[in-house]
Amino acid sequence: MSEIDKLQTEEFVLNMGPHHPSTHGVCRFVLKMEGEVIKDVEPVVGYLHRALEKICENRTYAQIIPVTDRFEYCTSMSCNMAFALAVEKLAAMEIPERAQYLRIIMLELNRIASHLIWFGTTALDLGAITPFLYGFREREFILDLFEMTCGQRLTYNYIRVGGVARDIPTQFVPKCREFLNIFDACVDDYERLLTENVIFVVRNKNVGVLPPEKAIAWGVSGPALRASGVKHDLRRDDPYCIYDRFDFEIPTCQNGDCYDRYIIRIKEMRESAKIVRQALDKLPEGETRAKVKMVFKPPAGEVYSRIENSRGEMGMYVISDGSTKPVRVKMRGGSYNQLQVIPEITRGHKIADLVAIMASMDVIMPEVDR
Amino acid sequence: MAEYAAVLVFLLVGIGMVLFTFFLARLVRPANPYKEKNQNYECAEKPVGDSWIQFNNRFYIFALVFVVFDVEIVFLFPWAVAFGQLGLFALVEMVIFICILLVGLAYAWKKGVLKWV
Amino acid sequence: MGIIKKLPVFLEKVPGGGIVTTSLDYIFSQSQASSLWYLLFGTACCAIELMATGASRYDFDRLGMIFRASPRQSDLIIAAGTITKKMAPRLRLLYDQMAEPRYVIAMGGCTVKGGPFYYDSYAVEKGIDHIVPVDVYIPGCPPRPESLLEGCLTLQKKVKRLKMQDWS
Amino acid sequence: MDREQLIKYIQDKFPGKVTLLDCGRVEPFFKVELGFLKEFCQAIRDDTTLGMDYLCNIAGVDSGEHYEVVYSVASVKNKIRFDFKIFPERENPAIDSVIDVWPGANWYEREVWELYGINITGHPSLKRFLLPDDWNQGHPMRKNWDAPDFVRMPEN
Amino acid sequence: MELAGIFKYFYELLVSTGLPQVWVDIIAMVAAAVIIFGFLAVCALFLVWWERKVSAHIQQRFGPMRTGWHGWRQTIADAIKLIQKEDITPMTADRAVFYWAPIMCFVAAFAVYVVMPFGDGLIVSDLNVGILYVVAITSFTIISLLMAGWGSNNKYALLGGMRSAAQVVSYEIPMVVTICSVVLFVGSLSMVDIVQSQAQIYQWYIFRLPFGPIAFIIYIITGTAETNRTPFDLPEAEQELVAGFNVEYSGMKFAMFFLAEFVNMFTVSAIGTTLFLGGWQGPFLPSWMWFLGKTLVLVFILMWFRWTYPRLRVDQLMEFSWKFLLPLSFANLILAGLMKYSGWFNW
Repeated sequence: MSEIDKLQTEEFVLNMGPHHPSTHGVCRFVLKMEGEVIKDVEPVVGYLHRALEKICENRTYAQIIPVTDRFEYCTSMSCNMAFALAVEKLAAMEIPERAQYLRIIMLELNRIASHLIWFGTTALDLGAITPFLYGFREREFILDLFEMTCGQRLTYNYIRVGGVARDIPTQFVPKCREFLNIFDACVDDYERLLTENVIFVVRNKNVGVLPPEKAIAWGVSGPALRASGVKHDLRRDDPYCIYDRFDFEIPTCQNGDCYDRYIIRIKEMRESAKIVRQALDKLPEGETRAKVKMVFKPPAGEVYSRIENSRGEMGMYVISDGSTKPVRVKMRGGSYNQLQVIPEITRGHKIADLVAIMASMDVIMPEVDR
Repeated sequence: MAEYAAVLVFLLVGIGMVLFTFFLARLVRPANPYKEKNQNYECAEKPVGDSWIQFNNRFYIFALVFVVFDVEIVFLFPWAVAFGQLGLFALVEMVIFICILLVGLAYAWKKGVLKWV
Repeated sequence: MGIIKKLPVFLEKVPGGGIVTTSLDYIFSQSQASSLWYLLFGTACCAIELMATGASRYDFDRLGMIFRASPRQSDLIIAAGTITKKMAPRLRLLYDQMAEPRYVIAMGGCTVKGGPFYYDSYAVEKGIDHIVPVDVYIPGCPPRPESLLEGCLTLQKKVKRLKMQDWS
Repeated sequence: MDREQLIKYIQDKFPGKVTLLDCGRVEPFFKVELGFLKEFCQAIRDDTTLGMDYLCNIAGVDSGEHYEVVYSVASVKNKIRFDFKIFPERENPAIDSVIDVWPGANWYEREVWELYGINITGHPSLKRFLLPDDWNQGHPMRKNWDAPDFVRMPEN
Repeated sequence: MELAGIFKYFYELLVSTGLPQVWVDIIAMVAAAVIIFGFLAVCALFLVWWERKVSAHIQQRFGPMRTGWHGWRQTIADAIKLIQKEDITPMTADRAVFYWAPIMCFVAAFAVYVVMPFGDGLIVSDLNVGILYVVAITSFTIISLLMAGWGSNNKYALLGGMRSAAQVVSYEIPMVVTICSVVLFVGSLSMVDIVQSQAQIYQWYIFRLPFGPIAFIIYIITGTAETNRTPFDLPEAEQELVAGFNVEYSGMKFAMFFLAEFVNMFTVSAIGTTLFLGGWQGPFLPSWMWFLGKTLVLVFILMWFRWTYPRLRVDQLMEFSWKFLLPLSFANLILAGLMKYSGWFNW
């Protein structure tokens, strides 16, 4: 053993990305390799830096909502939500009941849609192509629902300051129930494909273990944090909207490896479906938007508001000086910290593990680069 | 020996056919090389360093173990062909032989040679 | 190369040579058009729609389009998503490293003209036609899968019109 | 711990070094003295009552007159959250790095350094982060920044 | 409708022209080689199309639809397009190695068919070392992949080539040992003898309990690994190594790798048919149809694997071979010896 290891192997530098099938966008890893083993990783980001924050400084509050859509396009609804919530906190606004419930429905449906993208790409990154198409098949149902509500498949601009843009069409509720009825069986289907698949398990167990202390110190949030055993979910711990009225579980696991992160997300999909069901049952009639002036000027002040998005804590830090435009909007996405921690947990693993870790962290680049 | 001529013929015809398709493609395809195009692809970055390096030695050890086993298998084939005529003696002898082989494998296993890096 | 370009010139002089030229043109351009392998290249929001187009409901494969991860083997870059100034040289390099004949589809507003990031953004390239030659522009933010399919069909039409003389 | 208690606790714990700002709408906003940053962060993380073990966000701000760096911190176990600000000088702005306290601060600080030009003393790798490698046009998030190909949204 | 008669007729026609025997034989062999080359080209094109359709239907899609009925012309269009693609040689590459790798890959895949018993009497040359020759010649594929990986001077290609070599080398041994256990029963290496020893359905080696099914499963696993297909497709793992060893290849050279992959898949299935499923043997239908049918069933199983399983990691792959398959295959060989000696199922 030791004699073999003493023999010299040359290190070499390998670029993984920006154009690489499994970096989830345009991230670049500079890998120091020894054979197949990764000695060091340096993520290089910024390939999708679009200066969203600079753009926000020159837009009115209503114009910023579509910009936030592009901040994290897998869950555009929660970006809208995070920003609207921040501004509502600034202006101390009252939101109509119906709008609150519609927001919850949209957020949770969007969470499912985002997790389905994660499910597909994770399977794809591990070499199984078919689950990818299964995930996208169900995602189309959700996109249909969004489309009939706001006319867009990906960038919704639906949740506005003071409520939602418009009421849902009449077919929405029955269609949504139809989807929820089949959805649990679909998740069972996914689980049959991967959860107990021997190859999938050996590829993921004990790979990229993230201990809880480290996860908190590095600012990891969302499913990745819960997989490490920290029961931290802003929907419970710092309730926003009306999440405190719903009954749902917050799944946690113990090991903090890739497999746990997979399990957490699968369970979360079921929980989200549960929340949507409850919200549909309780959905009241009424206004969908509070009265907001055409020229909207929130009072001067600063607020950092955060919500639990499918990738973790999404924060919006807004400074208003009392004019129509904010002074500063800072967006914080969960992926930012999760990508940051990847070098810590990847050293000593192989390239294939890096791909698995990247997939299980569900990093999405616009959240990092903005 | 005449049967083996077929192997030669097949090799020649195979190479010939492939070269012929290459030639056909040469007639049809465009050719416009320039510096960037001929640069090595490394995920749209300029490659850092050369790839012809001293590669992981583990690989050569695998190759060695393979050679050991492959040579043993050369002995296995005549034994298998003549097994019908040889009977019990051959069977016992080969079991011993294989056991020795497996002891070798176990040794390599214990030494950690079978761990791919 | 070269021989095939001269072939029509030579064949014109032969009686009935036109038939050969046109049928060769037909075969070559048809097969090129119906087998546009696209490079797996997506940067932002449009990449998700590109993935959705490849998935079951819209199914790129119907048009004979499959993805390849290596630019050497692909015929088409679908530039899906914003191209920033940092990414622009990489896109150019990818385009350079593709084997000819190669095509580019600019998918989405960002690649057409900077899209929603035209104003106030210091980092976004205002249109990828500054960087690579574009064959088909698909507007939208992001374009729906249907419009992407339409864009691909438009590209197919364009490729089908190619004659031997036009080849680079 | 509610808002009032939190304000009182922090003001009592760091008298003179930390002042309350009135800009906070929901959670309290504090101002921390320039040289006191690292010590303050260490203290609020290790304090058992506070236990601010989680760094949510670091944002650089250019308000036109002065620079600010805003830290949003939270405690996972005590479920409290507040923000504090630090005001670097206008000329040659520089602040201390808090990587030792929260390792997750690394990239946030790099970003502040790159986009606002606020120097982070004690940061191990201040390299180009979001901008292209050959960027030489200064710090684009500053309010007075401009470049030839930078098109401002026209006022309707 | 047996095809052997037709070939025999043409052969006799050739003999009756009065050419010297040597020339007759050479012409016949060249003709056979060209026919098989054509068959393999068509076969590979068909398999590519079939794979795309199979994958599409597994994934609730349609697959190619626009070119002809259910896209039957699709792969032909692909081939013609690949002919028109530019051929790029990276400037730092080792030109000769880079050039010869795809040729070698395809020729190695092609040369196996010298001993392939397509049907009763449909074999080019029944070498008395038959199966050993197959084992020997398929090993050349590794060298070609290694050449491709090394010659490209690309790190991804190099990793792919190294992986493929290590993988094929590891899976070669269980495969050969398993083949050896069948040979032990037959008592001959000739392909025709192997087929003829399983004339009745209960004589197929897959049904010779308990050794047969184990041997068959080991063979299928190792065969999947030898052809670099999922779950063992590490050398060209798209998500890790972009395209692995053929990352730098374009145009016709890439097409050769692509075709060789499918030819190899067919080869593995055909050998599996010969060894375990009674080769061309079967009632009613002509022998070549039985052969093709059984082979295509095996090909389908390989495709099914590919569209169902995730990919293994490289060290897990090696461990699986050395620590599990290898001892198992040796145990199975001893078991086969015992069975043969004691006369169980040895009819």
